[in-house]
Amino acid sequence: MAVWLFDAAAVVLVACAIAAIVQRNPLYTALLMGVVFAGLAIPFVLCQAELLAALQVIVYAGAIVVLFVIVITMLGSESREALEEQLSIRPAGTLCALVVGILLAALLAGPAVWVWGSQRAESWPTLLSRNTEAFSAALFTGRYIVPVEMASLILLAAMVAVVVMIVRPPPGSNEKTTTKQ
Amino acid sequence: MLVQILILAIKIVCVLLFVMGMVPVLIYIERKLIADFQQRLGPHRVGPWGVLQPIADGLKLFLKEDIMPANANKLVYVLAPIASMAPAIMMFAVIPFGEPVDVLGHRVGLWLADLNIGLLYVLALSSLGVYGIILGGWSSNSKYPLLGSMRSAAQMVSYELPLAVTLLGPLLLAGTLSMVGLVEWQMSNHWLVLMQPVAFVLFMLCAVAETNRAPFDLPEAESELVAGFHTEYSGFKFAMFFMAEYAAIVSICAVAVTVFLGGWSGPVLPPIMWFLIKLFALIFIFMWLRATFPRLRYDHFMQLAWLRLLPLALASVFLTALVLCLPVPESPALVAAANAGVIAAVLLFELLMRARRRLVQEKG
Amino acid sequence: MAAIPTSHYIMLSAALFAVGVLGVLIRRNAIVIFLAIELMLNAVNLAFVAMARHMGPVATKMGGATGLVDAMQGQVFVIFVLAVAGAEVAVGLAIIVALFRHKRTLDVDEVNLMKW
Amino acid sequence: MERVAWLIILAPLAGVLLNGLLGRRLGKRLVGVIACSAIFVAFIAAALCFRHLVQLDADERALHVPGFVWLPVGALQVSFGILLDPLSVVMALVVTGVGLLIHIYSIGYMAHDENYSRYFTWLNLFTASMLLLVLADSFLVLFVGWELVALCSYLLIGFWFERKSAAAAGNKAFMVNRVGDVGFLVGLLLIFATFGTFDYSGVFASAGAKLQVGGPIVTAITLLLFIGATGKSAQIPLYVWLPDAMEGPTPVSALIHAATMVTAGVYMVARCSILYAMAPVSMTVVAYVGAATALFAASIGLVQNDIKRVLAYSTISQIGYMFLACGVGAFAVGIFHLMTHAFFKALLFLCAGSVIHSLHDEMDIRRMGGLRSRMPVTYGTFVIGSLAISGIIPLAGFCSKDQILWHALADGNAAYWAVAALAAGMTAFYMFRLVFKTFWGESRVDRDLEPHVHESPSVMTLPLVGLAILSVIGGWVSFPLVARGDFFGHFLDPTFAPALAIIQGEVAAEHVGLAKELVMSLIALGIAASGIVLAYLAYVREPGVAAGFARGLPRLYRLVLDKYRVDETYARLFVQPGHAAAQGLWRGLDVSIIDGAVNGVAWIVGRMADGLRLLHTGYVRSYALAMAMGVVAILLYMLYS
Repeated sequence: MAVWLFDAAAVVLVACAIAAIVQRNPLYTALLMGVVFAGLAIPFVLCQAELLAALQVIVYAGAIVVLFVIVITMLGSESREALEEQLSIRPAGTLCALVVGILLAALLAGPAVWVWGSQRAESWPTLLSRNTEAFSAALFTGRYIVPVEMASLILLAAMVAVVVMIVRPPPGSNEKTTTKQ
Repeated sequence: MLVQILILAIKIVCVLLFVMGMVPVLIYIERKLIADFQQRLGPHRVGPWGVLQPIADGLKLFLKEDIMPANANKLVYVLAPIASMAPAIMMFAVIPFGEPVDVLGHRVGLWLADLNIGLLYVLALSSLGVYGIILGGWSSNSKYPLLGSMRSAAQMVSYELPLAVTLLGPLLLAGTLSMVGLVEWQMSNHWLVLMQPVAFVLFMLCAVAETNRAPFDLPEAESELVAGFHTEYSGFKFAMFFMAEYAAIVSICAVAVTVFLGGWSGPVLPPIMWFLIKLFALIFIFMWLRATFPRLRYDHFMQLAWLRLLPLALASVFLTALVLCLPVPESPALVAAANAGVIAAVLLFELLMRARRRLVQEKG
Repeated sequence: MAAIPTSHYIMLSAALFAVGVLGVLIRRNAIVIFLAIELMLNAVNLAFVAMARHMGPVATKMGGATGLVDAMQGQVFVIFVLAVAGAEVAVGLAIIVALFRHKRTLDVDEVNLMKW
Repeated sequence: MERVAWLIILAPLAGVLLNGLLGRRLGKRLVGVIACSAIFVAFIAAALCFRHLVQLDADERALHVPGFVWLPVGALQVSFGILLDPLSVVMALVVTGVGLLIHIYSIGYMAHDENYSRYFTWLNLFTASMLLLVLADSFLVLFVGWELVALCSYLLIGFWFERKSAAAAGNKAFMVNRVGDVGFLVGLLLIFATFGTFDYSGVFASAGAKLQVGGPIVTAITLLLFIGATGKSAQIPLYVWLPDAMEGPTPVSALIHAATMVTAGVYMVARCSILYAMAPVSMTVVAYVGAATALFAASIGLVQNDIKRVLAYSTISQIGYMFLACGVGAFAVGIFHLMTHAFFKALLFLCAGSVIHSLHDEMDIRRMGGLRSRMPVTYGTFVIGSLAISGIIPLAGFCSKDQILWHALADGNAAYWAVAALAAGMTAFYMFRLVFKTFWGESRVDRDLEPHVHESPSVMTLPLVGLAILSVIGGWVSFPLVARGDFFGHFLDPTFAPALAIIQGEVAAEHVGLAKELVMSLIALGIAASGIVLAYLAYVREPGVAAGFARGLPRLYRLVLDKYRVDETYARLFVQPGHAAAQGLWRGLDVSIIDGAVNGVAWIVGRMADGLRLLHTGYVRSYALAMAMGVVAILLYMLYS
């Protein structure tokens, strides 16, 4: 039952992704991507990573894509035609890109078929059944403390960078800066 | 198995009915309340004491012509109200209305699902709420809606943070993300509002902002941009926005009840009654605020989020964690004291700032 | 619930990643390219989680806190990806906005200041 | 006890941090207070350690205060700890005690300098590094202190770097020390190669086992270390930097000469007493160098006219005495003389400083005189110091110097005794030459300076008095000729017992009676006294004599006045060839080959870049495509290989 659910979700996700990258209107792209990102929560839940599933939705669908949408609408309000890209596909380049992409997919997925093809990973032992606790235990006990701090620093730096980059000489555009954080 | 599914289906229907039913009730209550606040009569023509007024309004909206702006982005324009409706309703999936009851031999919890990440689920949905508004504003391809949607996007993303942060304190104390778990913890210990007063107040503030309610209703500030993001909307779609807003209010208040006010816990009365009482109490506060406060200016509003609420929330969480780290067994008094400390500190800071500003002015 | 074969995850992840690559390669709109990159990141996240599930129980067999940490490694990495992605998006979008204000376009082919 | 011991080093360092970081803001008064109190705390700590040690029995009078592992490099574990034994504690006491007085004095002396905080920062650092050197528990840590001391001396000698001569002097001191340090470093490495550790405990414990007495290795080690000592303690042949060091502020000279720097070499030799005891050859060398330096420097001191230079040469010769003592195996006596010398040499320098201060930086004794009445305190204390250094009973100088002479004789080599005694006579002579020319007779001070001559403020005179008292009674802790009067020696015994055991093992020191010792010390006294009398005759009774002497033997006089032209010789022998070689290397090797190579590489890269640049189409997506292809290639490789 779960497998069916998963495969259905997978098909939908890939379909949405493909649809997203062939859209002309970037807003549609963003929305479809949002669907994909949010949808990825399903596989996460199916392999007992509820926390990540939630975070996936919160961060990607709830924050990142929102940022994209905001930017798109903002720029769109300034000049809509600049936003829309006429898909003048350069045949050679596109062909090349397609070949590479397909090759990549084949190469990446190939091993999955014959290495993990049949074997079923057993589900977590009881220790990990309570995902959140296990996760936080792993994240905050010892080994990952420094990386966590690093990540936080990176975020801080990004914040500062954005504010510096976006604030215009007349500091009227307050919301953009605040939003971006 | 079959029974389970049946029960589940029944539950879903009940919850949907509850949410849908809440909306007209709330509309009626609000109009009456505002009227009382303003010493008017409020609706009193349709039905006894105007009880049927909301029904009439609803019918009116459904029967009105559904206008579609000429060069609107059709798909998104239709999508937006749904997008804003869905999260508000989905949020009820994890709200526990009462403690489990026995139905024909099956023990049934009065909630749809008890995710062990219930709280995060709530946050996730509330972070999705912004889509409807942005899309609505953008798709109707008109000046004021766009501005309104930009504003509300900024506003919701900004208030998302303190909202999430204020939930951390209770989380630290209860040690669970599951809504039911939270309620049970509070039943065995104390209501979290006692131990996290600051968090509670902040949460309510952010909730008001998240639901675009007065005094934080800048996205639809009539005086500045007609009706904000749903200016162009009319008829049924408008009704959906409208319902979405009220559904959001109910859901956020339900979350507040569950997290801070001990959910269904309470003496004498049946649990579900307690839940409803608390829920309405909070909703009443919402309306009270609306009736009392004038709308904030936009920049003040953003400053409030980033320079006041967020630091406050962080401080409260920090102190809570500190108290938990202490070797003493955490007592509500201690935690509450810590939070009180936050308030005191902030007030002191504010006073100092005031004094400084006055000094500066005197200097010239 | 019946556990899903890891191969499914890997294949899904691979497919999404490839789509992301395609998006980067064939689109000219900076925002779309950026979104495609995000897609790739997500594909990688998926692979991480899947492999964590695949390896995790084995790791915990060793038991102890270290076993737990090993089991969670995959998921922990996802967190870092999320964090970095957040930062990246903020900065990247800021750059895009600045670019747009400067050149009135989002076409990456017109942003060729690096051309010899 | 441990924490207190650490305080000895950390307190001055704290002073360094405070004054160094925010000295400019603190204001002069506070800076001075901080610096002095830092040293004071260190002094108290040292005193506490001293009391603690005295209470212990002789055989356990060596506390090792473990610190932390400083350099864990594979097998090598250099620990950073403190060794508290009689030797180090005595040194610490001397350094902090004398250093404290000098600090206080500096408050007055540097009052008008604008780089006040910088001065005190380095003064503290100087003291701290010397304490580190003294208290170290391993050769490596000692070496750290050793180098820090050299650095501080450089900084302080060149304190007035706007004066070219001062900067030059600082450089000279630094480089000459480097020369010595080369030897020292090689010695250290040899020690490590031999013992596989730097810790004193490890080295000295296994010295007997790993080395045989008089063997080549131990001789080499000790000689190499001694080269370092000659550099640091200004012995032949590396003494040349010390006279020039007079360019620094006078209190700094006092610190260098009395407490912190030049004594380091003596301390190091004493610390390695076991090794030296095992290397008779080195002992002889040490003794010879010491004696020679004592005589040589004293003879130069006879004719110098710069008050500070005279004192400088006297220091050199006194250090010579200390080495002589160590050379003849009387390490305790050497350290004893180090202590007493610290007292009266600091006193003399500070007196000189006070004179110079009141004469507005006039250092030439030919333009002084008649200051006796003008600055009574300075005069009195200076006389006491001179008496002490001349070894007049019962002052401190007598106690130590007499013992040195006696041991020199007891070692069986009359030549040592003769040389030392002669040098003692010279010392007495030139010291009183200073006294008479500076304080007696009619004033030769410039007319315009005349009215400004005044006694120094009490903040400067009080340290003088304190040091004067010390120079009088400081020696009584180990009075010669008195049975069981040698408290000092007994206190130090545990440190030097092993070494002495070895020496007694080889040379059976023939025991001579008290009578002979008494006679000898009387003779020494006589020589000193006669030196004083000579000075009196030559400079007070018959002022013409000295001048006539100079005129009588012009060449000799010139030679001595020019310090035997050693500096010039060194210049011709080492400096100029080195300079020439450097020039050659720069012109030939550096410019053409090395720079050529670097520039060439840069040029090649540039050309290549010109070519490769064309790959940059400026289309982001083409870059992306290239990346993707790379990924594909890598995957192919990983899968099908």
